[in-house]
Amino acid sequence: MKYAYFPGCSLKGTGRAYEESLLPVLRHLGVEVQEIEDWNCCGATAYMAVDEGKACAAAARNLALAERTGLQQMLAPCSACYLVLNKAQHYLNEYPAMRRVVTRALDSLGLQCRGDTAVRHPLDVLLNDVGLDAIRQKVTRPLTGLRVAPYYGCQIVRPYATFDDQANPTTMDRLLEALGATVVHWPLKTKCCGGSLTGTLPEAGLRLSYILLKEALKRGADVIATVCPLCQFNLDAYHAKIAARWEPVRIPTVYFSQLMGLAFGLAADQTVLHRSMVPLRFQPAPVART
Amino acid sequence: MEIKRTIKYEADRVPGFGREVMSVPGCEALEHCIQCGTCSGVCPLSIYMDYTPRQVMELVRSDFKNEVLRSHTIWLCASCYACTVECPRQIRITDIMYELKQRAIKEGVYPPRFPIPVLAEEFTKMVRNHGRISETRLVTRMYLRTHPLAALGMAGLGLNLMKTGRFSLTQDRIERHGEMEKLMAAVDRENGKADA
Amino acid sequence: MKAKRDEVRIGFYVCHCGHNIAAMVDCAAVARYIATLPGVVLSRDYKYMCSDPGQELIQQDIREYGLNRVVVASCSPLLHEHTFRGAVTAGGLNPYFFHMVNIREHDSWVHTDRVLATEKAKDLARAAVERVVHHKPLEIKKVPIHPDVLVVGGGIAGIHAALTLANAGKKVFLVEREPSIGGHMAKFDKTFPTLDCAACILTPKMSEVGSHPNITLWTWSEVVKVDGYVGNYTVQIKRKARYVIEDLCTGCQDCIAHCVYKEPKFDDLFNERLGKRKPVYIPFPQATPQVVLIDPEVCLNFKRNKNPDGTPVVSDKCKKTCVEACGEKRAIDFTQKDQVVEIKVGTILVCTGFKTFDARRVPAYGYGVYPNVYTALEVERLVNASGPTGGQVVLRQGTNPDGSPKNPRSIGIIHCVGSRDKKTNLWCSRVCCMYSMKLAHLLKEHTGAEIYNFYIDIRTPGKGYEEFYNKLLEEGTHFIRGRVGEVTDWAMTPEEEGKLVIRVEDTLAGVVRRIPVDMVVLATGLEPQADADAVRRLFNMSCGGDGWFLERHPKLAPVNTFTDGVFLAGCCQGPKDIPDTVAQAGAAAAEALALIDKGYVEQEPNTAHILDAECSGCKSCIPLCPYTAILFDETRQKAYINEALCKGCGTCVGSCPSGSIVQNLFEDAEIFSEIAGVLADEPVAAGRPGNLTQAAIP
Amino acid sequence: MSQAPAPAAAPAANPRDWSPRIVAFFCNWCTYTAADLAGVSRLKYAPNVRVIRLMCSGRVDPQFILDALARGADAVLVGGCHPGDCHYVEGNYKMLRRHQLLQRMLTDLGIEPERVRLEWISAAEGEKVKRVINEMTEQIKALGPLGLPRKFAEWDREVIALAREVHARDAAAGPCPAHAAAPQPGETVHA
Repeated sequence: MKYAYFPGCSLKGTGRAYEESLLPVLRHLGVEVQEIEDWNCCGATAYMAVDEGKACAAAARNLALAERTGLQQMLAPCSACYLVLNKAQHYLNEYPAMRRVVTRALDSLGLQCRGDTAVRHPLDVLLNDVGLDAIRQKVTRPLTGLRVAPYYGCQIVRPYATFDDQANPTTMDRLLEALGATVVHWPLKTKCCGGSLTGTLPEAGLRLSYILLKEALKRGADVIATVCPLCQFNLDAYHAKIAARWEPVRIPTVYFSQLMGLAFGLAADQTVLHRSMVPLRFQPAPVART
Repeated sequence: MEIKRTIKYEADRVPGFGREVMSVPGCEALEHCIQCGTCSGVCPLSIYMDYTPRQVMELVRSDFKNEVLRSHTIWLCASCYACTVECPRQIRITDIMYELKQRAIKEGVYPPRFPIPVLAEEFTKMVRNHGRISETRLVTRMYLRTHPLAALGMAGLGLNLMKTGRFSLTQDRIERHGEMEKLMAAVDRENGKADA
Repeated sequence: MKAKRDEVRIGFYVCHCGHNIAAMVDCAAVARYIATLPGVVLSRDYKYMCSDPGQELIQQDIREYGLNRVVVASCSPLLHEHTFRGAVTAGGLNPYFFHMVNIREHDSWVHTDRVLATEKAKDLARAAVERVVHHKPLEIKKVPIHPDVLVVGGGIAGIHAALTLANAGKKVFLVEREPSIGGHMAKFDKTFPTLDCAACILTPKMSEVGSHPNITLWTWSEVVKVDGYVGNYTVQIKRKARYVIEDLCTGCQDCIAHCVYKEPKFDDLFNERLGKRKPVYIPFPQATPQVVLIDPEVCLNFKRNKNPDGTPVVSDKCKKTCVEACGEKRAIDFTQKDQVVEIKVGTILVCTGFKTFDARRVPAYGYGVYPNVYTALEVERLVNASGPTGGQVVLRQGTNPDGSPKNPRSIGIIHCVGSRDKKTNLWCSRVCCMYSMKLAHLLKEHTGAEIYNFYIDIRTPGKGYEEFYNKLLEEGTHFIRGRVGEVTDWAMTPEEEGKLVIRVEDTLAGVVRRIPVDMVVLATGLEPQADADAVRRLFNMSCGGDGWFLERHPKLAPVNTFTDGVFLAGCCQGPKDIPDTVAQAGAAAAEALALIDKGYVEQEPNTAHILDAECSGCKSCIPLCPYTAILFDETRQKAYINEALCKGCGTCVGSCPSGSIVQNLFEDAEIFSEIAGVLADEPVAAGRPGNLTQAAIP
Repeated sequence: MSQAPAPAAAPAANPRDWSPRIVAFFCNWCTYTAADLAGVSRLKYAPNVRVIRLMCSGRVDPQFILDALARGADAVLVGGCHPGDCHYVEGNYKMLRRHQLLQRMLTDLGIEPERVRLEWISAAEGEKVKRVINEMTEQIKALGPLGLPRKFAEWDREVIALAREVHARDAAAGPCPAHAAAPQPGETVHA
C-alpha cells in the first residue's frame, strides 16, 4: 500500500502533532507514503471566498503533482485539504468551463491534471485498506477505560463523503473501539467547531467550541479525538477565553493518530502528546499477547 | 424610540443579480428554493446573523444585491456544509455564500477592519506569494490590520503555542516560487478571455 | 398504385386548438400547403376540430365532396383518434380511412420558433396524406368479456370497489396479501376532517365484504401470474399457508388463549411494533375474515431452518395446546402448504395502496435513535382505544413523578417527513397536513399537552379542511412555519434538560428557535409499495418516474391504465385521502361495470396476417410471437396467424425475411409512404427511392 | 420539406442553414406517450425530429431505417419501452437485436453508427425525450449531413457515364448483343 501524501500547511505548523503522530502509525502498519514534491496550500475555505477559479487552480496544481508520482491514491489528512481537493476534482469534472480555464492555467506551468486521483482520508484508508483486524493486531497497550468522544467535524463527511455516513459517521468509533477505548455517545460528532471564526469572530466561533467541550464533559468523556488540525486547535487552544466568557470546560483534545500511537506502544516522540495545551494524562498498561 | 423605514422599492433591486448568481457553477439550484428554512434550522451560526440563510436565498433570488452583499450573514458562514447536505432542494448554500463573499470583496462592500474578509485577503495573498500558509504569521497579520490591540489579548495563546512548539513566524514557501503567481495570472488571463 | 391515387379524395383539416396550436403553427399556411398535394380535394383550418361543429364539418364534407380519406392534424391520437373515427363513421366512411397528425403535443407545445414549427407541421401532415392513400377498410373486432372481476388489494379502495361491483351483481374475487382486509385505514383512530371513528365507518364495510355472496375473499394471498387480455384474463393466485383451515376456523380465538406462550412476546406489526402478539394470532379484533393464523417463524412447532424450497419444517416439538383448544373443529393444520389457484376474470382492479416513508432515512430527526420520536402511524395506534395502550398516550422512555410511564406535556409534530425533498421524495404526500392536524387535535384531547406543528406550507384543499385548520388554531395549537433542522437530546438551557430539542427557523418571525418537547411525531409521507415495480410488470402497467402506477390520462382516463381492462384506484396511483380514494374506487368499479355490461370490447383491428402466396415456410416468425399466435400448417408448409390471439405488436412483420406478413393499419406501404412523406421536399412519387435498401438487407 | 430546406435547431438560426433531419419511430405505449408527456409538460426541444408512431419498437423493420436514410434523413431514432416493460412482452428485445446487427452493417456501409440510435424511454420520461432529441440533434449537427440522395444521384451519373462510355467503346468495336441498351438519364440505377 503506497499513497501520495499531501500534508497541507497546518500539518507543518500548528497541527504538526497530527503529522508527527500519523506518519509513525502508518509506518507501523506497513503503509507507505510519499510526500508530493513542492505541494502548495490547498486554498482552504478562504480562497473559495475570493475566487473559485483560482481556488480550483491552486488545488489542481496539487492534483497534477500527485498524478506525477504515478500513485493512484492520495492521502489528505487535514479536513479542509480533503474537502478542497475533492471539491476541485468535482468542479473540474462537472463544469467543462472551469476545467478549460484550469487546464490552460496549469499548462503555463507545464502541468497536466487528469483529475482521476482518489483523494482519501486516513480514516478511510485505515478502515478500508488496512482493516480493523490488522490494527487490532498491533495494539499492545489497549486503551481500556479511556472514554473517548469521537469528533469528526464537518468537512470530512460533508458534502463529498463517500467512505462514511454524512449524518452519523462511525469509522472513528470503530477504530477507537478496536484500540480498546470506550466510545461515548455524543450527538455532536459532526457539528462545526467554529472554524476560523474562533479567531475572527470569537463570540460566535468560540461558542461552538464551548458547546462541543461542554457536551463532551457532560457525557463523561475523558478526551476528544479529532481528525482535523483546525478543530484540534479550536478545542485545545482557547480554554482560557472560553472559561472567561462562559465556564471552564477543560478536556483534552488529541488526534486519533495520537491515540493509535499510544495503543501501539509507540515512543513519546511519536505520540507527541506534549503538543496539546490541555494534556492527556493517560498511560495504557501493556498486555501480554499470546 | 428610533424608527426605521423598512419598505423596499423596486429601485432598491438590482435586476438580474439573482439570475447572475444562479448562473455560477454550483449555484443553479437556488431557483428551486421553497423557503422552508432548513438551512437556518441546521446552521450553527444562524443565531448571529442579521438575515437568516433562508432570507439571504430569497434576497438573492429577488435581486436585493445591496442588502445581501452588506449582510453579516455571508461572513458568518463557517463552511460547515450542514445546510448544503440537508437542503431538501439540494441547493449548495455554502457555495452560494462563497459566491456572495467573492462579490462583496470585489465590490469592497464590507465594514472596515472587519476581520473575515481581511483574513481571506491576507490568506490569498500569502498563497499567491509563497504558495503556502504559515498560520501564526497569517493570524498576526490579520490582527495588525483589524484590531492591533486585540492582538495583545492573544499573547497568552501565543505563549502557549510556543510552549507546545507550535508557534513559528518564519514563512514556509514552495520551492518553485513564482509558480503560484504565474498560475493565478494564467487563470485571470483565461477568465478575461472568457469574459471578452 | 397510380390508379389508386387518382381515386382517392382526401379531406384535410388542421385544428387551431384555440391558441394551443395556432400560436406556434401557422395553421392557414399548413392548410394552403396541403391543398397543393395530389389527391387532396379539400383542405381546411378550423378553431376546434374536436367540437361538435368541427366533427359535423367532417361529416358534411364527406357527403358533399365525396371524400374517401380524412386526415386531421390536431392533438395526440391517444386523445382524440377515437373521436374523429366516430365522426368519419357518422359521415358514412369506414373509420380506418382516417389518419391523425399530432401537431400539438409533438409540435406546437414543444417548440419555440413559429417558422420551424410550421414546417414540421407541414412535414407531418404531408406524411399522413401520403399514408392515408394506402389505408384499407377494416372491421372492428368484438371480443366477449368475462363478467367476473378481480380486485387486488383489500384496503378501503379495494373494499369499496368490490362492494360496488358485488352489489351490481358481479362476481368479485378480492385478493389481499395481509391476513385481514382493512389496509391502512383500519389502523387509523379517527378520520379528518369530520373526526368520525375510522373503525366505525370501515368495519361494517369489511364485514359486508366477508359475508357478501358475490365476493370471494382471499386474504393472506398474492397474485403471482396474469395472462390473457381484456375480457379474458387468467390469473394465478398464491394462497399462503396460514396453518389454519379457513373454513373450519370460527374465530373463537381459544387457540390464542391456550398457546404455550402465556404472554404475547412477538412484535405486533398491526400495532406498528408498539404491542406484542403470540405466534398464533388474529391481526386485530375486527379482522376480516375472523380467522387466526400461525407465524412459523416463531411458533415452537416449527424448526428455525427451512426446507430447500423455503417452506418451514414442522418440528412437532410443541405441546400443541392450541390444537387441543381447537378441539373438534380441527382447524389447525401444521402441514398446510402454499397453494396456487387459477381464476378467469374479464377485468382487474388494482388497489394495492402505499407504504409510509421510512423515517430513518432522515437521520436528522432521530427516529430509531431517540425512543420518544414516533411516526404518525405509531401515534394513530397510540391514541386508538383498541391500540396497544388502550388509547393512553404514554412514551417509550421516561416516567411521570409517580413512577408511571411518562405522558408527554409537550409535543412537536414535524410535517413533510420524506416529502417535498429531492433527496427522498419530491412529491407532496397530500394527506400529511390534514392528518398532522388531526393527530394534533387528538393528542391535545388525550394529553392536554402543548402541541407544535412544524410545517413548510399548510395544504388544506378539501371540503371542510380549511375549516378544520381554523378549528386547530382556535384550540391553541402552535403552528410554526419552518422545516425542522434537527432533533437532538443535548440541552443548552435548564429547561431543555431531559427533553428532545427541535431546532427550527420560525420563517414567519425570521428567527431561529430551539423548542424542547417530550415527544416528536414525524408526519411521514406516502410512497409506492416496495414491490410496486414487480406488481406493475405483473399487470403490464406503467409507473411514473416517481414510482406510482400511471393512469392512462390524468384527466380523461384517470382510473384506466395502458392495458385495457386493468383499472386503478387508491393510493397505488398517487397519494390521496380517503374521500378521494373511495371516489376513485367507485369510478374504477363503474368503468369495469361499463365494460362488463356492454358484453364485449372492440379491439383495434391492427392484427397481422400472412400472405399465403409469399410465405416461404421458414418458420422464423413463430418463436418471435409472445402470444403463440403464429401456427404452422405442416401440410401446406405455410405459417398462419390466429387473429384472435394476435395483439398487433408487429414484431413478426418487422422480421419476416420474405415480407409476407402484413399488419393492418401498419402495412409496409403505409409506413414507407409516411417515411417518404416526412422527408420529401416534393410530393412523393409512389414507390421506394431505389433498390439500395433492398440490396443492403442481408 | 416543401419550400424551405431543412429546419434549424436554434430558434434564431437562418432556416436556410443546414440542420439535421431526423426520423423517429416511437412505440405507442412508452416513447410516443412520453413525447406526449413532454408536450403536456411544455418541455422545449429541437424541432428536427419527425415522429412516426408504431405499436411496438418490435415493428421497426431495418428497411424503415435504411429507407429513411436513403430518402434524406440524416439520422434515425428508435424509441421503445425499457427492457422488461414492453407492452407486448419482448418486442423491444427483438428491436435491440436488429439494432446491433444494423450498427455493424452501417459501419460497413461507411455510415457513422451514431446516426441510428435506439433509446428506451418509458411513458413517464418526457424529460428524457427532450434530452435525447436535443443531444442527438447536436451530435448529428457535429457529424454533418449524410446526404444519401445526393450521393445516389452522383453515383447514378457516374454509372450512366460509365455505361455510355462502355456502350460507345463497344459500338466502336462492333455489335455486341449483351450491351445493346445503355441506361438513359433519369432512370435509377444503383450499384
